[in-house]
Amino acid sequence: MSSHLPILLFLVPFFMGVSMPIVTAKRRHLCPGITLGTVAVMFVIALMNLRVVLTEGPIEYAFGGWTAPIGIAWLNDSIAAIVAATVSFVALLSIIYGRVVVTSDLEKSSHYYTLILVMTSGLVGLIFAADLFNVFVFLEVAALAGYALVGAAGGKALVFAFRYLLLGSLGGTLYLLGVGHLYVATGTLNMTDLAERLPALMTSTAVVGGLIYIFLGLSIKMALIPLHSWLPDAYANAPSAVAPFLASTVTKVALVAWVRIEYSLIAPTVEVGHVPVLVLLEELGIIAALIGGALALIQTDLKRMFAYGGISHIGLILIGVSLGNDTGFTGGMFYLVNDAIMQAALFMIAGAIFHHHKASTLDEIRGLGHSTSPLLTGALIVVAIAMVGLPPTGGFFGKWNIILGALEAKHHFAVFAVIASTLLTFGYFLKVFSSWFNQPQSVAGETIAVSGGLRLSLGVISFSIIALGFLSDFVVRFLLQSVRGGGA
Amino acid sequence: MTIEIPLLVLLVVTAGGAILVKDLISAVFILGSYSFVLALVWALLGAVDVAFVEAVVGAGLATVFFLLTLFRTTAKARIIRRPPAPWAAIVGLPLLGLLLLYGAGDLPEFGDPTAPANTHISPVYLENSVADTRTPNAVTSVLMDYRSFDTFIETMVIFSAGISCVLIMRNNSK
Amino acid sequence: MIHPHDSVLVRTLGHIVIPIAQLFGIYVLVFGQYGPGGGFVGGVIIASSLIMAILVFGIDSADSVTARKILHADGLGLLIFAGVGGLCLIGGGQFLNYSFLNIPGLDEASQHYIGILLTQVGVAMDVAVTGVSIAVSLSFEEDEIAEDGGNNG
Amino acid sequence: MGELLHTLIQRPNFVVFVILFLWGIYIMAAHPNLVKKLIGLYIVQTSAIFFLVAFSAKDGATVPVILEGMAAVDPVGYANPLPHVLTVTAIVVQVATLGVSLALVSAIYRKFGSLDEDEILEQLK
Repeated sequence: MSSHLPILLFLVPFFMGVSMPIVTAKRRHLCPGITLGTVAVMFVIALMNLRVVLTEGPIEYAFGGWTAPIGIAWLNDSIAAIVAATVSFVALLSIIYGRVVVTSDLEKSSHYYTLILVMTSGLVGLIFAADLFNVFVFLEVAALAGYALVGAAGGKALVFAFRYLLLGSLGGTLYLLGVGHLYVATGTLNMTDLAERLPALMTSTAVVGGLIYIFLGLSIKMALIPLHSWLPDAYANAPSAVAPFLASTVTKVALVAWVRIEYSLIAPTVEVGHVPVLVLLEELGIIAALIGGALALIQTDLKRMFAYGGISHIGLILIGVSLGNDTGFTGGMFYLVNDAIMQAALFMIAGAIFHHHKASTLDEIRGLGHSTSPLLTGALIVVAIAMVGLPPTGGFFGKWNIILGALEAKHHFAVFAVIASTLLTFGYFLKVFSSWFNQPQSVAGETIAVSGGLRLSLGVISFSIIALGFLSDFVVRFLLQSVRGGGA
Repeated sequence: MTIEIPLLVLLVVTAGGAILVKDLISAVFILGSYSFVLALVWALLGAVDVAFVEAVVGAGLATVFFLLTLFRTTAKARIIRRPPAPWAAIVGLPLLGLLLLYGAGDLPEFGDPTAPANTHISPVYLENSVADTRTPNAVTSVLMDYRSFDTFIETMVIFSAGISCVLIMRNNSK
Repeated sequence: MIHPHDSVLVRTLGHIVIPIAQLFGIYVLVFGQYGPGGGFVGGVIIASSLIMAILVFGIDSADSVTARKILHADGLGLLIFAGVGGLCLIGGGQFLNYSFLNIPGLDEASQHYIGILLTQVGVAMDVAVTGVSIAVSLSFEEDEIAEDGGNNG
Repeated sequence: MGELLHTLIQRPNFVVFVILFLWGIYIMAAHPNLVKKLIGLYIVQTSAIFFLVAFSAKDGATVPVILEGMAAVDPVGYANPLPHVLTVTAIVVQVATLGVSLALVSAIYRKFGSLDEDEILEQLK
């Protein structure tokens, strides 16, 4: 039974999501409850799965009973188990939070909840998939639901959802083209099988070209600079209720898909014209980390600033996983988990500020620190500490491991980039806090009543950001298990 | 090969027509014929199932969706301006073109029966399709059995597309 | 808003063509295992016949009652597909391993055959419903659709 | 360069693919009209699919419908079914995306009364 946990993790949100329009046709008010229950069950399954992988090691799941190169396989290893647990945790908190800020017309629509659940199951599939084409279809499921959820806000969001769709579909097509190249050159789609057949073919331009397309396609999906342009507008205008979930999961999971491909297919010795591929990827990560941080610094809108912060962190993670050593890799992956939770927290805070104070820019939040609920201020401080990367939060240990890995690989420029992006992060949070605690222009007076759902979600997420710091040792050792386990 | 060349030329011509024609409704009809020519090319290449799907889905359903959308717009909105070329496209496209040529540098010969794609896994499907599933059409047996999970997810894509359309249109009509 | 067509010729032809198209869709669906076709194509053909019914006769007319009813079946096809997969899970195999469908009196290959057929039907239903649903949401305002014809949204 | 041209002439399929792919992307990026952008996207997607089928075709092979029944099958005589499967999946994904994008276009038109991106962005300011 335990080997079926990943597919259960996928089927639970899928089944509830698909049957939602039928079940709640006459009882629309049940939708939020069902969604919440489903995601809670998912979280429990994800934890059970984590425990199974911890004790039994990586498990391969062959769909339809057809073993790997013939059929489709899922790989349930420590990376997948941890990211799946993170995604379901974030989804759970986002849905609790979403009930507070959801607009009334969305709340009445069962389709909205269906799409959230379909998207969640798509992301789960993307995490586990170990087959190139399977990754493609999951990318499209998650992306399609993403476009619609962004567009569901109406008005301006429609235009940005359309742009997101154009770029996202182009990314999907480039990915498909890459898969096509790899398939034509090797005759297989399974990652393990590819990993066996590729080393002999690494000089083939078709294979290298295919990998470049796959990377380009996934770069669009993970919003790697310079292909990030869809993200800030889309997430800043998405409905507040889903923005935390979208911002924290979509790009990270696309990155996980790339990490799987990179880790199983590109050995550190692979070179293109005497430059190791991993170093090239690392340089791209450095560029993204620095430019993303700089762009975040010049934003005046809170959500856009946080979105650029997320873009810069994607770069950081890419640096970590491309260093070519275990320390950097686990650091990067651990930072990915942290970043997913931090992004969710940031967008929750930004959404809550907008919900309670109708404030979204730095000017509008001026002095709010004096009048708003201390919960918001507290959560903002915790997330800021984690984003900057101070101990004891998880953000510190992630960055620390990336730096250690960079030192181990003697890539001093990467060390510099991590530190510089930390300073940039510090810079933009300084901007936020200087207006947050500024003297209020007019004394707004009464403290707002923060509802239970917001209290719960913000409290738990702030707590988990700190708790991850204490768990870092365990998580990193667990991640090492899949690294040392060989293969992917 | 000899019948293919005129079809390929026709393909480029119809694509160009769909792109260049100023009237959107004509462009959509030309796009439908593009799909149809594509289906013919695929049928020539031995991909009958793909040709059938493209003819029905591409030339049929896609055209219907386009037309239904356009019928709700006014004629004024369908007037098209000449586009200026953005610098990103001028820089990016040649790079992408070079990448395409680079990637195709040592792809196996077109139609080579000993290419990896034709020798590694696909014979297994062809040899076992009837014995495993009693299904002579290997495409169907791969689609619905050997790789049925992909098809399952794809059905999910369609489902979420339907849901998405309803959500987007409904939400905005208020 | 798309208005029902008032040409007699179009309406008469509609009455003839639409059932034929539906029949053809079902044929393609069922014979997908022997020749080109299958769930997707069959589903799309059925969907287009229903869309045709809506366009020719209008969504409120008695002739497009099937098209209206089918909108309520959103997700049913996908549930059939998942149900077949789930039965395999319950039977003790992996998801979608048709050998574990446990239909009495059939050997393994025939169970796969049945599995393929059932999932094809699921795919066709899903495609047909979605096709009609997208077409309807693209061509009608929410309040233009009669209460029972509206999508569940 | 001459060698490259020579190979290209031998591969008309590839030339057509490159033309369609780049032209489609150009229209997606450059054309201000939303529907034209979608036409560009459609052409890009079909060209990638076209690539997949064209390059895994097999000379002297027929439609992958096995006629021998249970007898031993010689796989050389039949086309490779796997790319066809991937392609069928990709086409359907493409039309699903098209449906959602047209819904977005239609909603944008209802909201802003225009299909021209520049005019819409003007209104957003």
